[in-house]
Amino acid sequence: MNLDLTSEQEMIREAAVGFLTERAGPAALRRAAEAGSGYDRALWDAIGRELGWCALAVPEEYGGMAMGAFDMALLAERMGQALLASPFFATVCLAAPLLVHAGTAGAKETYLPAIAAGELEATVGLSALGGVWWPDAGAVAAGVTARPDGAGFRLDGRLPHVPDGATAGLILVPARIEGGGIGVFAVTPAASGLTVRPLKTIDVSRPLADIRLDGVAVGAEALVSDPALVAAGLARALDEAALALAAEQVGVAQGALDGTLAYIAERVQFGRAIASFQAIKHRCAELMVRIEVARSAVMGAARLAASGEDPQAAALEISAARALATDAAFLAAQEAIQLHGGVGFTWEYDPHLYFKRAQASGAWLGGADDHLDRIAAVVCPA
Amino acid sequence: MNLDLTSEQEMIREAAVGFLTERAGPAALRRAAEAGSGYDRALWDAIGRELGWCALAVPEEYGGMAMGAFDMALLAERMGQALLASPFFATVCLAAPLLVHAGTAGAKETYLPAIAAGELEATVGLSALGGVWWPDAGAVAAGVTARPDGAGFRLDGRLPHVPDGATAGLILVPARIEGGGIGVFAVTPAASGLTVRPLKTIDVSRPLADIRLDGVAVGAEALVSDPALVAAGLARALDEAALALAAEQVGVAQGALDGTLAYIAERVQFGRAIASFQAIKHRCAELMVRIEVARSAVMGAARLAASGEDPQAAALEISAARALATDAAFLAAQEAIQLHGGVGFTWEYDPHLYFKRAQASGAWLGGADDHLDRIAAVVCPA
Amino acid sequence: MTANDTTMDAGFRREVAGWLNEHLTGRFEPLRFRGGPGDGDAFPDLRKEWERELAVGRWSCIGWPEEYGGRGLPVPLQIAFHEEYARAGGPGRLGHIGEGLIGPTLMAFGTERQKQRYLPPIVAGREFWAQGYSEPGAGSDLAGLKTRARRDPSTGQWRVTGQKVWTSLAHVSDWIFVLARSEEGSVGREGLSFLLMPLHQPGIEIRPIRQINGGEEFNEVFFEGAVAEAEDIVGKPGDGWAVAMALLGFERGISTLGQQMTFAHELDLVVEIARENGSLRQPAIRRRIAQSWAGLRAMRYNAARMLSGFGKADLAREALGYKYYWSHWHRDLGKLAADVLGVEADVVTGDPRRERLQQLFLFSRADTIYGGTSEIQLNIIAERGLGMPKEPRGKA
Amino acid sequence: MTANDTTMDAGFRREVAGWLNEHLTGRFEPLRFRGGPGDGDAFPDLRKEWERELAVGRWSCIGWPEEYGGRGLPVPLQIAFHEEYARAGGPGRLGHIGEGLIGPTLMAFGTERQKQRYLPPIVAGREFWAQGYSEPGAGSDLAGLKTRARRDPSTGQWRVTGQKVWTSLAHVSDWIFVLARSEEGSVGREGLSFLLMPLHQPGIEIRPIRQINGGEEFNEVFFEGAVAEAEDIVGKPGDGWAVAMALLGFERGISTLGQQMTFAHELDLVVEIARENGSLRQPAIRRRIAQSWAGLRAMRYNAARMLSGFGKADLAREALGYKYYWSHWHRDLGKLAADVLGVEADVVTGDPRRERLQQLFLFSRADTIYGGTSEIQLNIIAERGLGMPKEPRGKA
Repeated sequence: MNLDLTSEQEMIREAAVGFLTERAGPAALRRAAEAGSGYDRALWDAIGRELGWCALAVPEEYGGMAMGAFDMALLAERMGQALLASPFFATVCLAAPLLVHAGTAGAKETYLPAIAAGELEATVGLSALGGVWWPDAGAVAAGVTARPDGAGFRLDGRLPHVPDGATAGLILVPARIEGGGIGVFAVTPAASGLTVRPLKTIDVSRPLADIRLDGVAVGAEALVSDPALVAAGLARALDEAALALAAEQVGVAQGALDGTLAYIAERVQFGRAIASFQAIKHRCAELMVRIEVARSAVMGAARLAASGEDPQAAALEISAARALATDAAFLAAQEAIQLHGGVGFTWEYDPHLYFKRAQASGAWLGGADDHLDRIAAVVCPA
Repeated sequence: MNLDLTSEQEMIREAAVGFLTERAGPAALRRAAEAGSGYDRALWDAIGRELGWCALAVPEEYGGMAMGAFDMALLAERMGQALLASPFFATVCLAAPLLVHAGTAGAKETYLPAIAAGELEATVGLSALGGVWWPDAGAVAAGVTARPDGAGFRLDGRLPHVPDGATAGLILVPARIEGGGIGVFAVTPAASGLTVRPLKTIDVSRPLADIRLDGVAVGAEALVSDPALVAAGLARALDEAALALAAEQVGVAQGALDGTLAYIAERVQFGRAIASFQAIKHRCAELMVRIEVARSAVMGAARLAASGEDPQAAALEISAARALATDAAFLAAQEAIQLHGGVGFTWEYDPHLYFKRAQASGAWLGGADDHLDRIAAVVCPA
Repeated sequence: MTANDTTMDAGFRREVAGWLNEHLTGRFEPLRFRGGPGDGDAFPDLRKEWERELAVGRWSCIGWPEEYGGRGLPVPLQIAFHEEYARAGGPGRLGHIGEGLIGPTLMAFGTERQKQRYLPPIVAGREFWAQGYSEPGAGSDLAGLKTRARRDPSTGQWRVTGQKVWTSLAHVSDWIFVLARSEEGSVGREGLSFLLMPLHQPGIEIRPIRQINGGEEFNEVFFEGAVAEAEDIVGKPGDGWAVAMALLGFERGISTLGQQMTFAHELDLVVEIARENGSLRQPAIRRRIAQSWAGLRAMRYNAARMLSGFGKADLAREALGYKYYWSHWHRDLGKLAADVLGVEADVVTGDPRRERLQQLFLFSRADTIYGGTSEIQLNIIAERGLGMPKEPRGKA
Repeated sequence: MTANDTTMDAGFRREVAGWLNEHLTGRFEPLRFRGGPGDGDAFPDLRKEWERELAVGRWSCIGWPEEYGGRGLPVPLQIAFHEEYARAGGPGRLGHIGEGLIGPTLMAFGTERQKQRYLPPIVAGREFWAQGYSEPGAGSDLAGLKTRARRDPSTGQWRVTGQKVWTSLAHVSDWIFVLARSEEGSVGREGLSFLLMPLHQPGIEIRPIRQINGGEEFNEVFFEGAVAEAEDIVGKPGDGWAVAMALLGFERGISTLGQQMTFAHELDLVVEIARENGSLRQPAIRRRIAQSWAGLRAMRYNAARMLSGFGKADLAREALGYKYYWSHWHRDLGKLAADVLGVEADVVTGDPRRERLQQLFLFSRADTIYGGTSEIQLNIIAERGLGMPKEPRGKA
């Protein structure tokens, strides 16, 4: 497997590094959080409308660039490293793949061009944000029921933790359809019977909302999933989202380590830079190894996922990447606090921003334990 | 809980240290292994007949000193530290408690005085040496069937790994009795139908034998267990044996660490004693903490077990001690090899003796995972 | 399940529990389980009243000799008190630094005047103390202190200029003890003096430090010519290091032992939530709970060994590693709590049980840093416990 | 399950697999899966014959330039070869040190005469080499070498006296390359020379070192005035350090990458035994298998990244940590294998599958030591990969 970057991919990466270094990062996150909006509107517009990153995951026929999972992973890693607060993940890594892999032609035409153009913020309302989509993708739809009602449906249920749920213009809701099957429904925030409650989160880079559906009436066209594709499409979309999350976590880990290295290179204790203590050097070296290995796992899984050749094999490798990246991110952030010493647990210094993001992201879309269980079920069925 | 040692206990400990330092240790183990006997006969005679240590676990009415689990743990730790090769564990820590807790009065009278006097080597033939005795002690008897035959029984089955099975004069065999219940049977090596095959073990300090019973005919008196006591007695005896094993492992860990510290204090690399490298210091310090914590767990569990007050609580604490001591012993031995560098994986240096003992002991009487499962079943029943 | 009684001291324990049951109620009810690490800035005024309530019941300074207003209780009973206090949900003790640190220091090193002036208000719960050791440039390495004290030759007063940091609860305290460099040009451990200073005076400014959990129980304290009276030096000028180190030795973790009861409650709460939200079905979670339980039992017995060794001159091996062990155990418990909460670990719900676990997760990060970082602990364990070579100082 | 094909180079792979299938049979059959790390002293004579068999098939030195008798194959095909070789159970390569280390060194630094004399027998599988770097007092720290070489002014010969250790397979090899101190009084990296010496001569004594798994694939080699001919110095006198370090750089782990196939087989075997003996029901075992699988996949992709970066001047970050990662992964796999075997890990049963796991358990202990201990690896990663300060040398 070739993991070289093409010159185009190098370009994307360098552009991302340049842009995100300038516009995102811990200080920008603090400003956005203090402004209360959850994210920086101008930054999001720049990403979606100027840089065109929202088009990456969208097929060309819907105005996208169809760059695939590998490019997305490269970008997501940089976003994680910059602690980017933005509806990018929910819109581009979660909602878009769901439409691409499970959507009807009509739904794709309706929504994908707007997403690609950076004009529509979308999200997916999973029954459990921490839940798993294997062995049966129906699990993610367990919390909402769709009752046929005339030509349309009535939706009832609760989505306790929806990423960017309070700002999204489109909420894709997987639901159990009474009488059989699952479907994905397009719901707009203005829908009658929909209650959206923004949640206060500890990780300020990741807004969540608690959404209730009480007899939300939708038309037939709101059923945006193709019945033939929905189960496999949901699973594949969530795998790709998990991969992007893993890539972000590699970035979070790298950002935490880089910040730590910079701090301990300067900070002097006992007449020596902290970085000169061998025990500290070895711990940083071990982190670097973990991060590189997790990065390798993400790149390999992304290449396989992008090839589309063997989604089941790719799914397992995504789980491997996710388990490794989750641990790497948490450990790097944990060490960031520890090696900063006293200032490491102050609000003023940055380690806690990485730490909270690492823990929060680690719980989304299956925790590390879940992903290891998934691997075990295939590699060593009992 | 008072974990001070009485002056009598201090005396036992100091006598043990003195004797074992002089007579046991890695060099003695090598000599015994090369002699092919598995253990040093003279050393065993000194332990049993001169020092009287075999009497420790035996009640006074049968010629013993009835010192209990706490004193036994003190002694077992020193034995582990000295890598003692001896039938002590099988005889005194395994067979004697089984007779004490599950035996009939007659059986106790027959066997305990000889054990206490150091004149009888005994062992227990468990169906699986690595197996567990909870939630049902019958599991350890699953491999052997006792068929009533006239006034006596016929025994059939296999005991694949019996500690000191090739040298013991008495083999206690838990078996399922046809028609109901379990019983412990006394079998002598001369019994017709008994095949004892000594096994070649990697840990040379721990001889094992594979024993087959093909219609071994025994008299009624061979059923040495009291039906009213056998289930609870088996469990309690195995708990006490597991505790002694945990204590040994603390000793193994301490011995491995001490040897490592001595080596790295002298050995120079890059112009400095290896012990002066901070990364090495921190790893040794972490080992010391682990060992002390495991020792605390053993001492606490031993005090509770010795009190006889709450065998169920004691059993759980023994499992905690065993899980902690197993990990401490393995890690200390692993680090011993690593920190010795190249010579660490030679036959000539001692780390491998601790390493093999740590791994072998860790698999006896339930592995660390099993003991954690046992704790979880009580502390957080699903 | 995880908490455990000893049969010793049952009568005394009943007495403590009974008193707490009677008094930690009514207007003090909101204090239950509050004010612990990470929550130290909760209800400061009410907790000061609570300290006075304790004093009236003669439950303050129970280990102090009777001549200084204490009860002179032996160590096992002190521990029993701390355990029952934790079991009942007694709030974090605002009087801790006075009772556990400066009080014993004054008994050992103080002048008669100092003892008479400062000990009674501590026993009575009327004056509260803060600790002024760490500085921005001298955290783990106290010998690098830069705050300086200069004697006014006319008045004999000390004028202190500099900055201290990590002074817990300085904003609600009355006094601070300060380690400052009183000899111009001195370096390292030489030339330091140990001074007692009122916190509320013109030359002192206190600024809160916000922690990662949002709380503000630590402060920076800025000194700009602040005054310590001539008679408020402890020990001789230049002997500050010896006094300061002795002070750190007085607190031999007796109140820390009581915290095991709190740990047990936290572990119980983790199990409770895991059962409610289904994560208890995950074998990896069950295993970590079992490991946590095993570690807590071992910690308890480790403490029992330490107590058996009390009075011995040297810190025993089991005592040397105790802080390292409990702090890492507790940090791991915090991570376990967060993993059990899952996505909910990130959401502020208003449910007090979940908030307690969130605080546990976040604030236990400090356990491995304050009171000597883990790195310093490991150095000390290796050097004192294992006799390994000392870490060389740099020349910078 | 765990092994994995790539679609690249399918034709070449088939060719390799076909040849091996045809030749690793008959009298070579006993060699399958033998002679690997920890088993290096198995069947030395037959394995020498096997090396000649490989040479006849032109499968030796496939990465060497054609002018030196190789095939000049690119790196991906070299890896494909090593993978297929491992998959087929090809025995440990006795020719490895010649092919991978001294051969490339001579191509870069050797005289024309040295190339003509030494390279062809390596390609042909007729001469085998041992490595003489480490000494009892200089393991991780090669700069502390003491073995000395003195030039005989009359003959130009070098006389070597001293001791080397950890020379793998010296007892079945023909030649040894030796790093020795040729300048009297020199210290550290100065004054060393790189010499080629026949092992079978009066001044050399070879003593086997018994390993913890019972095998004897390493040796001590004692030199007592042993001779290296004047023309058998590589580079100039005193330049030995540069030659030796370059040599270590030549072996950039291509054959190591092939070992992943072996690792995959070992993991499969662990799963197989765990299923047979029931330990697969233990969730902690299943979890460790899953972690091992994930780590192996990551290792494979890490290797792919390293290859993508081949030709870059500096070792990339992913390459710096590779040895540390695989060696610890493998050591953990060995421990997992032993835990899966349970009590049986301690018993020599004669079952080849169980023996393979026992050897894995024991010999993987060496992985984190030889070829640069983990401690040295971490120093290098920190210093070169992260730019952290260098570890100071002592003065002793």
